[in-house]
Amino acid sequence: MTDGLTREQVAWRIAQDMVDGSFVNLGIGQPELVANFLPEDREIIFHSENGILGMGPEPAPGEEDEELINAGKKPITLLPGGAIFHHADSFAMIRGGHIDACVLGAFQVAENGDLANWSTGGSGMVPAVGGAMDLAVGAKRVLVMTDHCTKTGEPKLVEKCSYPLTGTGVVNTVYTDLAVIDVTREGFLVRERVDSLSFEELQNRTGARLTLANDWRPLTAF
Amino acid sequence: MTDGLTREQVAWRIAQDMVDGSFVNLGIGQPELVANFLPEDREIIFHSENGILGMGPEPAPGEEDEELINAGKKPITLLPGGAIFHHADSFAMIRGGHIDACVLGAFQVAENGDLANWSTGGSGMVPAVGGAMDLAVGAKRVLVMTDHCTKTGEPKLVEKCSYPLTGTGVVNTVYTDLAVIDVTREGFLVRERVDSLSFEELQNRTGARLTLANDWRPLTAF
Amino acid sequence: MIDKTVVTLTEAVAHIKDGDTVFIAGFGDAGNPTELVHALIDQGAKDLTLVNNNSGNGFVGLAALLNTGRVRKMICSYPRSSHSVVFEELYHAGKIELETIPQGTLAERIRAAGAGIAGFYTPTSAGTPLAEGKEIRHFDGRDHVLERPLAADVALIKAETADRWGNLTYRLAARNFGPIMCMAAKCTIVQTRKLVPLGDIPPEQVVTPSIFVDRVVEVPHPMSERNAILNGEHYP
Amino acid sequence: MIDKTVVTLTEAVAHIKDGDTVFIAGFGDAGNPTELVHALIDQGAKDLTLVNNNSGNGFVGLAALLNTGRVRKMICSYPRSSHSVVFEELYHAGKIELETIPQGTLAERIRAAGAGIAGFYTPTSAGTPLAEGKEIRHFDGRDHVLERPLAADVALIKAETADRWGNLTYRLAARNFGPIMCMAAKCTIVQTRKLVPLGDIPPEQVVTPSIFVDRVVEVPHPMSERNAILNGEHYP
Repeated sequence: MTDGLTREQVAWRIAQDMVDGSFVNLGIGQPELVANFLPEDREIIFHSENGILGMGPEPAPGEEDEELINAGKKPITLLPGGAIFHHADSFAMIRGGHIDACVLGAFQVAENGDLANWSTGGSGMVPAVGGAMDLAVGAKRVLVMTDHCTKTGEPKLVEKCSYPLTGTGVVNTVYTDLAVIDVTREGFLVRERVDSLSFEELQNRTGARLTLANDWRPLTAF
Repeated sequence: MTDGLTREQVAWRIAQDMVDGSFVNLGIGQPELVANFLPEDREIIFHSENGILGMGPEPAPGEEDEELINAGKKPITLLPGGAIFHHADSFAMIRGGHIDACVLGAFQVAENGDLANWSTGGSGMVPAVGGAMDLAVGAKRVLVMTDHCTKTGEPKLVEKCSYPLTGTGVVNTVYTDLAVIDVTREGFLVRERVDSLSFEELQNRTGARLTLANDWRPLTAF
Repeated sequence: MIDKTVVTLTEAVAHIKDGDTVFIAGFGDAGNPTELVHALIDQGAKDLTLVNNNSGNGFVGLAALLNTGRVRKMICSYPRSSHSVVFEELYHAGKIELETIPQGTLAERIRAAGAGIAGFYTPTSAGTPLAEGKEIRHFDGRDHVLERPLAADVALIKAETADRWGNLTYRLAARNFGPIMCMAAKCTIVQTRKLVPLGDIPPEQVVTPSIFVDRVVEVPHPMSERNAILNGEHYP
Repeated sequence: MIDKTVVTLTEAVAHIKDGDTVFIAGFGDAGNPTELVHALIDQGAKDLTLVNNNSGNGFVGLAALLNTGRVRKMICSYPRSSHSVVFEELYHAGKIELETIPQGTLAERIRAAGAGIAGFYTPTSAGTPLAEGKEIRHFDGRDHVLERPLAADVALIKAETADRWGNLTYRLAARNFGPIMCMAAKCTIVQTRKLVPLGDIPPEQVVTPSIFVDRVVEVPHPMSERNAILNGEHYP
């Protein structure tokens, strides 16, 4: 996407909104990149669904431990202060509203905050949901990291999701390669957008009505 | 009660029915005596509601630890193999059917297994239930240790409890100073009775119909 | 940097408001956050609802707080003991409300609040006066009672060790209601015997993970409620 | 004397019956009771229902058990991964049933079965296809789904240390579903790296208390499923 940010830049942008001292769950895949771009002055405690608080960076090659992995089943490290607990306690943290923010991917986000990110509903697909539905209802802030459009140019921000839902009315903010958009009672509110597109061009790539915030800013990254 | 067993003898009698290797909860008060009379060849793991498995005997004088107490708030010891857990886990064990047997006191036991042991319903009483209702519904076997009659001679084994219930249809066996009585679908079945009373005399001291088991035995103790 | 430690007990309880529901951990002589409770007495918040397994003993800790007259309601499983004189007097004088809950249901309602469970069905208390007014439903051949979560504004907790993130361990039977109360309060305040450097508690031995804790204050030599009661001490 | 240890894996799984529901602990490469699963393959029980977060990888462990054709139904949250070829083939061939459950609901349903809770209301999955056919109820301003407990006949568990009573500890992220699966199975069978004398596990560090465990077998050097998959190994 020459018009917008790279995935790393979107991850950087999300990382800037992580609040010091907060407990954060990063979804499997692209959202994991966010951990690489945290401002150095912030201490964030990362949660992993499989019973971990205080995830640290990837281990050095050769230092991996098969019994120290994250929800994406990748080797991790534990920071001093890290803790291990079982799956029911881990999801008590999620569903109980203790996670300050989670970052999830999306197939679609609707203007009412509905999220579809686990299934395209195709009959040939094996239905697999993991912890997405728990995070969607449980995290205090649900942040979505996604390309603004699909590879074939279809908008992912829509009036109503056509894919099976993950949660209803759950999304707070969407970070795309083109914009940072809050979900409000009045629908999608553009907080930031890239300079390379006009607001009309952004609207054309979006499947629901956008409102530009009065105090909108250009979306930039490192 | 010159006609029957002492409390220690009833405790001894109950102890003989404790199955080797079982997990047992002894109610606060008289039932605690049962632990003193376990046959030496049996290893029983005692549970306490406040998050303890593997309770050992009373500590020696001067060895008490204020932070190692049982549900009756008395100092205890822990056996090798003991474990500590929180209150929700402790009652998960009880309600989840993991406790093989509990021994409870009773104000009344009805012939259908109803138990009343937490309140006499007096308007001046502060209603206090503790863990009795959880044990009544959760333990695999609910054993009752009680005098056969009240101090004023009223029967405690009755057709229907007049006191507020602790649980419905929960009691398996009643151990009194006069008899060992199973609660069956046909009501109270006398398994053992003291020699000093005739069956008719036992019936006269009981508020519901008794049946004498074909294989009944004399109730004796150490 | 995350640092949940505060230096004084006064600071630890400063924000507790009139009308708050307050969890007080502890069972018998084990795990009572007595110094935090006394700080709350000094602080002066009133119209409180307290949750504890019992209703206080003698004239220290929870009983001393009751004795200030600032507690509107007590929620517990067993509000009666050989030393619960303050509660009994208030109760018989009609000066305090009481909600008696079976102990396992009390624990499970607290956990449910912490775990985002809006209700659960338990067989405990079905067919008894404590189920009156509650929804009854038949599952698996027996009656069950619908119980709702029990949350609090504040939890007062006593831990053995704590670090600046708020990870906790408890000593022996002092664990009791601590871990679940930490989960279910908007603000969890902990007094700990030892404040330890981050990383000193091995990750597999953390009992309450940091996410459930808001403030930590070190109280290296907590008082013995038992001794205070035996000595007839009154707070303040 | 209580001694839950058995000497051989064969003995450990001997009683598993056709038609049983079997919990298999483990998440990713952590906490898989691979040797117990292989013993179950050798044992031959069929028409099984398996419960795991995923649906197996490669051709060892859970995937190898699926590959025998003896599994009627898989219950999991995420039956898809880069190496879940066996399950996907069976599923697309219509040879296995699948129940997909959100991961937190899966964990909570298992815990509920262990804790004697007959049902609970969770906001998870409300308004989604996974709530279809389930009771929906409004609490606290949002929809909740009624979920029922999920029990098993047998749990296969991997622990780090165990004693003859059945107390367990787990290593790091190998804990995952282990403690709750132990709670909710009629018979919990544990393979442990180390069998230790009674009393070696400090009481405050026991993760699964003895009451939830039925059999323990020592497997000092469990295989690495990851290496086996990378090497293309098949069991048997």
